[in-house]
Parts: sequence; C-alpha cells; structure tokens
Amino acid sequence: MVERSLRVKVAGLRLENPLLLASGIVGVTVDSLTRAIESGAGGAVSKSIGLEPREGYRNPTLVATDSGLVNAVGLSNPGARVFSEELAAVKGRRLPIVVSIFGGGPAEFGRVVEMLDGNEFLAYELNLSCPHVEGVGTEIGHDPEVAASVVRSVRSRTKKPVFAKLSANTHRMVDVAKAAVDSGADGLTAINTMRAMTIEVETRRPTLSHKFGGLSGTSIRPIAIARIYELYQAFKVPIIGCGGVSTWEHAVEMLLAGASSVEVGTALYNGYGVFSDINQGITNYMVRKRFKKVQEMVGLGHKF
Amino acid sequence: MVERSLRVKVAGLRLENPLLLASGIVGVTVDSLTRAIESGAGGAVSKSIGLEPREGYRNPTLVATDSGLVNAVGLSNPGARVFSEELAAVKGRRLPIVVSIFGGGPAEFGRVVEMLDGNEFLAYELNLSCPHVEGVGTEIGHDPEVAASVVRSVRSRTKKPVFAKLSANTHRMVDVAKAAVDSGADGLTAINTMRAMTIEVETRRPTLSHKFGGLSGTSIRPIAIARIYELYQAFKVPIIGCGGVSTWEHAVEMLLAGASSVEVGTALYNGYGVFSDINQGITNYMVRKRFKKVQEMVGLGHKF
Amino acid sequence: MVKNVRETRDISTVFFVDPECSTARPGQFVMVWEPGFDEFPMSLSNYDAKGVSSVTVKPWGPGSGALVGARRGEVIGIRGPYGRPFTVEKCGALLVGGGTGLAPLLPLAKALVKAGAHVTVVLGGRSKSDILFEKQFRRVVKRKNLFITTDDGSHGRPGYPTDLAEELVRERNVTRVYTCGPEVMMRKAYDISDRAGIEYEASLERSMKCGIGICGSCTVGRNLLCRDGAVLDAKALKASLEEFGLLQRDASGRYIKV
Amino acid sequence: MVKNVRETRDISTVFFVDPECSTARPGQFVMVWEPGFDEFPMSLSNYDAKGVSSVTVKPWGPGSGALVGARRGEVIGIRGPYGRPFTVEKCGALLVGGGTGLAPLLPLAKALVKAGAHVTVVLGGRSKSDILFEKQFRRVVKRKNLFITTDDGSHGRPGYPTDLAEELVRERNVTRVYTCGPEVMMRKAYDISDRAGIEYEASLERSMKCGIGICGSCTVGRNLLCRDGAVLDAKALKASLEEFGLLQRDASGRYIKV
Ligand SMILES: Cc1cc2nc3c(=O)[nH]c(=O)nc-3n(C[C@H](O)[C@H](O)[C@H](O)COP(=O)(O)OP(=O)(O)OC[C@H]3O[C@@H](n4cnc5c(N)ncnc54)[C@H](O)[C@@H]3O)c2cc1C
Ligand SMILES: Cc1cc2nc3c(=O)[nH]c(=O)nc-3n(C[C@H](O)[C@H](O)[C@H](O)COP(=O)(O)OP(=O)(O)OC[C@H]3O[C@@H](n4cnc5c(N)ncnc54)[C@H](O)[C@@H]3O)c2cc1C
Ligand SMILES: Cc1cc2nc3c(=O)[nH]c(=O)nc-3n(C[C@H](O)[C@H](O)[C@H](O)COP(=O)(O)O)c2cc1C
Ligand SMILES: Cc1cc2nc3c(=O)[nH]c(=O)nc-3n(C[C@H](O)[C@H](O)[C@H](O)COP(=O)(O)O)c2cc1C
Ligand code: FES
Ligand code: FES
Repeated sequence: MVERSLRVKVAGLRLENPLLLASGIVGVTVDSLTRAIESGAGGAVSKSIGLEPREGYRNPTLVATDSGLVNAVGLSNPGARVFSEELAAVKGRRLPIVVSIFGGGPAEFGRVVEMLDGNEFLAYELNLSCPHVEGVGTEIGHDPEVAASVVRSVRSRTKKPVFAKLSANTHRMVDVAKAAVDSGADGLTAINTMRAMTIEVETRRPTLSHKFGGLSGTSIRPIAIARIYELYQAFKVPIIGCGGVSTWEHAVEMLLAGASSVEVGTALYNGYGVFSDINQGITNYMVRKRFKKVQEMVGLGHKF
Repeated sequence: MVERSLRVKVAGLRLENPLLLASGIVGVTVDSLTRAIESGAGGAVSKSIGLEPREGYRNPTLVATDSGLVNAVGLSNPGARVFSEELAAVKGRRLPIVVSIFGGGPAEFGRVVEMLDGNEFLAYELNLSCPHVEGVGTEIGHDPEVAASVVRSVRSRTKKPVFAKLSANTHRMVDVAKAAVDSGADGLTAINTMRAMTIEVETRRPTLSHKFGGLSGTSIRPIAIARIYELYQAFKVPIIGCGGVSTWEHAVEMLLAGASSVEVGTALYNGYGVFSDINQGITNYMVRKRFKKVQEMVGLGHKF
Repeated sequence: MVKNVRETRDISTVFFVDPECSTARPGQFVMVWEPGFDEFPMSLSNYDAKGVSSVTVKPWGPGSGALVGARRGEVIGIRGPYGRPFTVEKCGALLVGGGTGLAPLLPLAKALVKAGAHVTVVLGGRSKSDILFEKQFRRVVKRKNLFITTDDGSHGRPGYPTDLAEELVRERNVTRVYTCGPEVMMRKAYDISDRAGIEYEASLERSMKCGIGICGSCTVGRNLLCRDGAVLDAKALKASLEEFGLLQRDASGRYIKV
Repeated sequence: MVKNVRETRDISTVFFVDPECSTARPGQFVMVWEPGFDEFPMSLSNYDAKGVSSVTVKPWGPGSGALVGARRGEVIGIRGPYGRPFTVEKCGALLVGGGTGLAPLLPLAKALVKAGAHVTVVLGGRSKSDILFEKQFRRVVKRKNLFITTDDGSHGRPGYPTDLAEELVRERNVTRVYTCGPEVMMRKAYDISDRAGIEYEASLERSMKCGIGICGSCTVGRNLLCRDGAVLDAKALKASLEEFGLLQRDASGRYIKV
C-alpha cells in the first residue's frame, strides 16, 4: 500500500490529519477529547465553555428524526475555571485540543480567555452561532459589529490562533465573517447547527424542552458546502468546515469546497471509529487521484 | 369508518383538504396542476411565472443526495402571456390553482399580475425567496423594504388573495413577513428551499451547472417547522407551511406548528399518490384524536 | 467510460460500467452527465448482469457532442435506470425504429425473443450509412424477419419504415407495434396500429431536467415522460393526440413543433 | 402506557408496549419521555417478544414522579433499547442488587438461568417494605439461591447486600458478580470481585441527555455510559477507580459526589 501523510497546517495549527471532533459532541471532558484524538481525529474541539457553570436545558435536549438530529442542550458546561483545571491536569501531553468558548458579549468572552489562556491547547473557536440560547448565540453571530468587538476582545488577550464559528441562519454570514477577519480572527469555522424544531404528533408538543433547537447531521451538509464555498471565494484565511460529514466522500467534498480541515459531529452517532474510517477513505482517494498532500485538494471545486 | 371532512378555509380560499402541490414541482403546465388536484391535492401552486419566458439553467439542474434534493432549475417558465393562455383554456372548470409569480422588482411583479389577473384561479403566491437566481430571488426576500413594495404593487392590481413566500436563509424572515403583512399580504408561505451546493468528488465539480441551488425535502422540515412556529407567534394571517412534508405525521406536525394548509413538493418523488396517502393519514389521526375540523389542529403545538 | 464504438457516420455507442444498470429493462433510460457540459436522457442500448451498459448517441448539443468524443477512462455520471419499460411478453411483435431510436429496440428485441414472441423488425435510416445496429439485430432475429428501409433507397427498401410497417401489419400476425425514433414516424405508426386495432407502445423523447418526476419539464399531456414513460402506450397517447407527433414543450414550458 | 403496578412503598413498575423493546437484552435501558416534564434513562425490568415492556421507577424528580403517577392510556415516549447488555453465558453468577437497581437484574436472572448458569441472587433494601421483586425472583431461582438483606434487619439478613455477597463469593463457585444499585454498593462489590479475582459487571447510572453517544454528558472516564455501558466490566472500571463509587459529573460536567 502506498503511504500518504494526511498532515495539515491550518492557521499555524499542525494536525496529523484534517479531521476534528466538532464542539459539543461528547467533548465535555478532556477524557472524551483524548479518546477522539486517540481514535484518529487530528484534533478535538471542546464543548463551548462559558464563564459560569451551566446545567443547560431540561431533557429532552436531543431528538433524532428522519431529518437529522435536533438539539437544544443549552450550552451546558462546567465553566471556565473548572475546565481550566481539567486542562491543567493534562499539561505536557501536547494534545491537539481546540477550546470552544461562548459568552454574552466582548467582556465575557475576554474573561473566559483570561481564565483559560495559560493552559496548553492549540487554539480558540469562538461560538458566535448557537441557534437556541438567548443572549449568547445568534444575537452575536448575526451582527457584524458585535462579532467584531468579540473577536477584538479575544484577540487582545491571547496569542493563540482564533477561529470564529459562523451561523448559516443569516444571509449576512459573509459580513459577519469579514468583521471577524478584519478584527483579527485567524480562521473561520462554518457552520453551526440550523435553527429548527420538531413537534411530536401524539402529544402535540414541541419535542425539545426548549422548543427551539439546532439541526445537525447529513441534512445540513449541502447548506454547509454552499457557505464554505462562499467563504473561500471571499477570504484568504483558512476555513474549518463543519456540518453533516459522516463519510470520506463528505469530507473530500468539504475540502474541495474550500475547507482546510473538517469537523465531524453528529456522525459520532456511529462511534469513534468514524475518524479512522474517514481518514482511510481520504487516503485511498488521494492515492487514486495522485494527490500528495491534503492541502492540494483544498478549494479545487472552484476551478470550474 | 367515520367520515371526516378535511375542508379548510385559508384567507378566503376554500380547499377540499389542506394539501397543496408546492410551486415548481411538476406544475409547469395546467395539465400537471390538474393531475395533482385530481390525485387528491386540495389545491396546486404553479411553477413561478415571470414576465418573459425563461429556459432556466443548463442541466444538471437537480441532484438527489443523501441529504435531500438540491435544485437550480433557474425559474424556467413559459412567461406570463403564454401561461395566461393556458389558464384561459380551462376557464369554467373552477380548478383550485394558485399562481406563483416572481419578478425583478415591484414593477415587474405588477406587470405579471396585470397579464394573469383576468383568469380564473384562486390566489397569488409571491416568490420572494428563490435562493439561486440572481436579482429576482433573495435580494427581494431578505430585504423588508423591497418586499413591502413588491406586495404593495401586487396588492394594488388584484382582488385575489396574496401570499408572500418567505426564505429561511435569513435571520430577518419575521421582519420580511411583517413588511409583507403590513403591505396587504393575506397570508404567508414558509419556507422555500435552503441555499445549498453539492460537489461531486470524482470530477471535483459543483454538481449543478449553476453551482448554487436550493435544498428541499425531508432535510429541511425541522427548519420549516421552527419558522412556521415563529410566524404563528407573530402574526394573525394564515400560514401555508412548506418544506419536507412526505407523510401524514409531517403534515400534522406542520398544522400543529401553525400552518393552515401544507404544501408538498419533493415528496412527489414518490408519485402523485402522496396526496391521498397523507389525507388518509390525517383523517385517521383526526378520528383517533377526536378532531372534527382540520382548523382545530392549527397551532396546537403552541399550547404548551 | 470503458469504450466508444463508432456505429454510423455520426452515431456512436458509448460503453460504461454502472452496477445499477444491471437491473435495467428494455426501454428504460439513464440520465447521462457529461461534466461541465450538460446532463441528458439516453435510452440504454445494452446492459448486462455485470452492469456493462451502453447508450447510443448522436451529437445534437454540447453534452452529446462531448459524449461522442469521450475517451476511455473519462468519468461520466450515470443516474438511473429510470422509467417504465416496454411490455415484454409472448406476442406478435413488430418493431419499427429509426435513427438512434433503434437504441432501446435492440434490448427489446432480445428480450421479446427470449420471451417466445414472434419478432419482426424494421430498421429505418436516411441512407445506407445511417442504418444502425444491422449486424446486432441480425444476431437476434431471423433474416426473413429483419427489414431495412432507406429514404434514398441505398439499402433495403426505399421509403419510410412506416410504409413497410403498414404492409407488415396487414400481412403478418402482428399484435403489438413497438416503435422508437422521430416522433412523426412514431405518430404514423400509432395511426397504423389504431386503424388495425392492435396494441402499440412508443418510447418518446422530451426535454428532461430531473428524470425523477419532480421538475415537470417532460410532460406529454398529464403524463410525466420520465416516470409514466418514456414508453407510453396507445391509451396514454390517445389523450394527447393534439400534441403527439406535432408539439412538445421547450425548456421554458412553451409549446414548439416536434 | 398500559399498566402501573405499585411494587413497594415508593417504587412502581410502569408497563408499556413498544415493539422495538422486543429485541432488548438484559441490562439495556430506554430513554423515557414524560411529556412536559423530563426525559431520563431507565433500565428495562421486563420485555417480551410482543414488546410489552416495563421500567421500574422510584420518584426522584419531576419526570420520574410524573411517571409513577401516570395512568393507563397516557402517552409516554420511549426511545431505545440502548446500551451494552450484561454478558449472558453459562457461569457461576452472583447477582447483587439494591433498590431499583434490581430492575435490570430480573431479566438478567431469567436469561442466565435459560443459558444454564448457576444463579445466586442477593436482594437488598433498607427495610422489609423496600425489597423489590422478591416474588418475581422466587419464580426464577431456587429458594436456596435467593437471599435477602435489609439494613434494619426487618426481613432476611440484617446488613448490606455486599456483606452477604462477600460470604457467598467465598463459599460458592462464583465466577462473575453482576450488580446494580447504589454506586457505593457496586464499588464494594467491585472490590470484593477484584480481591477474589473473579469477573464483574455493573450497570452504572449517570446523567444522560441523548442516550446515543452524542452529548458526552454520561462519561465515566473515557467511556460513554450510554454506549459503552450502562453495563461496564472490571476492565473498563479499573481505569476509573478514582471516580467509580466516589464522583460523577453533574449536568454541567462538573464532578460531584455520587
Ligand atoms: C425514447 C427515445 C430514446 C432516445 N434515446 C436516444 C439515445 O439514446 N441517443 C440519442 O442520441 N438519441 C436518442 N433519441 C433521440 C431520437 O432518436 C432522435 O430524435 C431520432 O433518432 C431522430 O434523429 P436522427 O437524426 O437520427 O433521425 P433522422 O435521420 O431524422 O431519421 C431517422 C429515421 O426516421 C425516419 N423518419 C424521419 N422522418 C420521418 C417521418 N416524417 N415519418 C416516418 N419516418 C421518418 C427516417 O426515414 C429514417 O428512417 C431517443 C429518442 C427517443 C424517442
Ligand atoms: C444501571 C442502572 C439502572 C437504573 N435504572 C433505574 C430504573 O429503571 N428506575 C429507577 O427508578 N432507578 C434506576 N436506577 C437508579 C438506582 O437504582 C438508584 O440510584 C438506587 O436504587 C438507589 O436508590 P434507592 O433509593 O432505591 O436505594 P437505597 O434505598 O438508598 O438503597 C438500596 C440498597 O442498596 C444498599 N446500599 C445503600 N447504600 C449502600 C452502601 N453504601 N453500600 C452497600 N450497599 C448500600 C442498601 O443497603 C439497600 O440494600 C438505576 C440505576 C442504575 C445503576
Ligand atoms: C448535541 C450537540 C451539541 C452541540 N454543542 C455545541 C457547542 O457547544 N458549541 C458549538 O460551537 N457547536 C455545538 N454544536 C454544533 C456542532 O459543533 C456542529 O457545528 C454541528 O453539529 C454541525 O456538524 P455535524 O452535522 O457534523 O454535527 C453542537 C451540536 C450538537 C449536535
Ligand atoms: C425542482 C424544484 C423547483 C422549484 N421551483 C420553485 C418555484 O418556481 N417557485 C417557488 O416558489 N418555489 C420553488 N421550489 C420550492 C418548493 O416550492 C418548496 O418551497 C421547497 O421545495 C420545499 O418544499 P419540499 O421540501 O416539500 O419540496 C422548487 C423546488 C424544487 C425542488
Ligand atoms: S424530467 Fe423532471 S419530471 Fe420528468
Ligand atoms: S447520554 Fe449523551 S453521550 Fe451518553
């Protein structure tokens, strides 16, 4: 068998392969992030961490439908102080962890960074795009000016690379991205879940306790591909693709659209083996199509 | 078997049942609209008709993926003059046809109405939301002011009910809806397709000739449900639900979210029988749950 | 794409491998995507249990032109097989085809013979060098059951294939006419069958976008050709006689002459 | 919901019909949705080929409280069965359970007996009126293999079920301990098995949001309890001894005492 390195460099991050665990999927604890990495992910993004501990919404917080997964977990997280301690405990192990953070505005984002920044991790992903938590979600991600001030606040407090995670629930995504990039974001992550709801017909109730949630999984991939394609046309900074990837074809499709690396979330439904399966598929494809590096594939869908 | 009437009244439209054929699905010709009605649809919305004939984009214009259907047909249509002649030919048959129209701005919408209005049909649906045709699609549907002027232009030229069809690609959907309602729209249709793209990995090309298209089918239903729920909270005018309905459960879910009637599009993939199947399912549900009229179910998901 | 065989002056058969086509039946079509050019429907002219299949194509636009020029190893997209096939049963079958319309008639002839039908075939073309699949049909039906007509008389009988078909319907025990080719020819064959009171199936052609019953671009009356056809029988066509052989919808949905 | 059976002072068994549960195996759980209140994991205490199934529940929050009060005909949502079941094979089995932890042990006992295992059961409870499923277990195992302990000595042997378990491990040919109940008890049983060098499986409990390996709320070390458990064996638990029986994560992900 021909060997291929899957190594990628994304805004200074060196990853063994282009796959990352997406934020909020199993990665509430450093143990879970580690398991994803040991299962073959090039990196792992933590659950979004806020200033204070949050229990999130009452169950049901997730519902699997024939249209994909709809969730309103409600940004449950142990808070920046506790998570900082968890990170401190794995110091020296050089785990390729990206920490996702959220907050109610620039000041709160800044304080979260101050509490976490001393630890060993690769980068920040700013969750500007949770579609179902009032005050910390889309209010920030749909408004270019607020997004800019959040990115500036984070930028001034860390030397680590900063990725802004975008929402496709707005037609202004490219404007928000521009604000983030102009304010110092090193890269963009697209996309978060799509605002959604399901109603259960026997009980006639919205299924989720929070009623509104976010749609993820296969259903949203064509939306993600379109948004990544638009971002690649508009910006030079690297893009982390996210949304509905569960096979190597999906991952390659996202690279071709312009993503430099690819997050996998809902597909964890099929177990941690998804990372090595996808990597194997990408390797086979590269051999067959004679690509030497993953980077060569990035954005190739724009050639035509 | 217990009998149940499925009759509904939606902004003055009297329909035999709450199902409508969605715009752009088979309904390019009056023959096809008629077949949908005879197959059990309470009404049928035509392909969107513009001022001039349009051939649409080159093939491929549709691609079926594991995430649903992505299309960029490009608003192909025979033009208002020809379509008006087709409508004139069925005069007196009292077919429950809704005519969807599009245009580049208020003046163009107005002229289309002038050409069509003399014919016998139930109502207009204004396509303010095609996600993949430049100049006549989302430029109109994402901007409340433009939407308002389009609705005013149509309103002043017809006595027939007018429905504004909305896009979920923007976080401003409710603002656009408000502009439409304040300008005289009798009802709202939600949602159109979601902006999307697919790239084929063997050839590395965007699959559609137009590259960008719109996602429809099961994948988008939870997005549609959320938007319909929001509209029902905000407005008194009736809502026609649309997006990913293929079973009676889906249709009931949409009624519970607040839709007064339900359009079926991509599910025609399974043939015209979908209308009678869904109607049968709704009837059984009504019997089981002791509903006497469809109207009783509308918006029940808001009770909790 | 595995092979490209030149059949006549301007018609080529393009072979490819697609496992899903192994389940094809005579008269079904596929949507062929020629990347960067177009996507269009094509009748299957061959298919086997392993999915080795072919379409037989005459260049008429950028897509089919590119397909005819396609080289071994090139990637083309195939969706399908789609559509309602011809009826295959023991009967007195008369196949009347012209031009690339012979494509779906070749697998049909094979299937009918296998089903024990008595099969007579008329191959039509403008001139000797336009006659398609003569060799292939000879392998399937007996010499006395294979007829050729050319408009210019350069091969077989001079005249239209439908002229000969009319004679054959009179002289032989024909219970069903199967036809594919120019729509004017198929309409003539319809009128012949109608007068003779025998069954009739034709594979029509319309502008197709989706191939799966969604877009509505392929209507013949109330029928969607991609789902209810491409093979339509006399009953389906009877409702569209003001259209069949005369009018079709262009890509915008307006009627134009066929 | 088809039936609600009061088992003890505060524990009820709620029967329902769910065809998917007909494929359940001992130790698997379902997510029970009590509309308007909560959704929570529950071990299956009964299931049959027709999908008639049950969970046995002690009210501890709004959801389980509502479930215990649920009446015949009420609609509850059931997802599952989920999770890794207990190992069912011919062995020397000792089942140690307390409180509603006996729920998954009942179908396990039945399955083990069927598989030819030698099955001994210890039922624990605070007091006589807390002992669950005594009658049901009597139907499955012989009198001499069924033991009862109560903390207050009001029924069976006074003391903890684990005290008795330790004796039984010494006296009988026990090759695997199966346990479910309060985590402190299960940890004790783990230590006993570990010292005796025999196999061990426990069904743990953690806060669960999704039940399908997505949300990460149910971690025990690197294991997701909903997928890798709820039944974990000694090997899986050995890596989490600083946690097992001592700490668990609350809904925010912080450690709290079990
Ligand atoms: C179901 C179906 C499937 C098709 N599949 C394919 C395909 O796979 N590939 C492809 O390239 N094309 C296909 N076509 C296109 C179709 O074959 C062409 O429209 C047809 O062949 C005419 O094109 P031509 O230039 O070859 O024929 P022409 O050269 O115009 O004529 C061919 C023959 O038809 C006879 N004919 C012509 N006009 C008349 C008339 N007025 N009355 C009676 N007979 C007449 C001629 O005498 C001659 O014998 C398909 C068509 C149909 C209906
Ligand atoms: C896999 C799993 C599935 C579960 N499924 C359900 C379910 O379906 N329904 C439900 O309501 N709950 C369920 N639970 C919840 C669980 O049963 C409770 O946590 C447990 O029963 C304690 O609650 P209790 O109040 O009944 O027990 P308690 O009354 O506190 O104690 C029960 C028994 O455990 C013994 N015990 C108590 N403390 C100790 C100790 N320190 N050392 C040794 N023994 C001790 C007592 O002596 C007594 O015999 C499940 C738990 C697990 C692990
Ligand atoms: C249960 C769940 C929790 C999530 N939590 C977060 C989160 O905390 N922060 C965040 O940025 N994205 C969160 N997401 C979004 C995912 O990171 C990802 O953007 C989305 O699920 C689309 O990718 P997928 O289709 O591969 O899952 C969550 C998604 C799910 C399903
Ligand atoms: C092939 C195709 C063509 C469409 N054309 C139109 C159109 O012309 N006008 C319009 O308002 N919507 C059009 N739509 C959108 C549908 O009317 C509908 O809003 C959308 O497909 C979601 O519903 P569904 O999931 O039931 O298909 C089209 C959709 C498809 C799939
Ligand atoms: S080709 Fe689209 S409906 Fe037939
Ligand atoms: S409950 Fe969500 S991962 Fe286990």
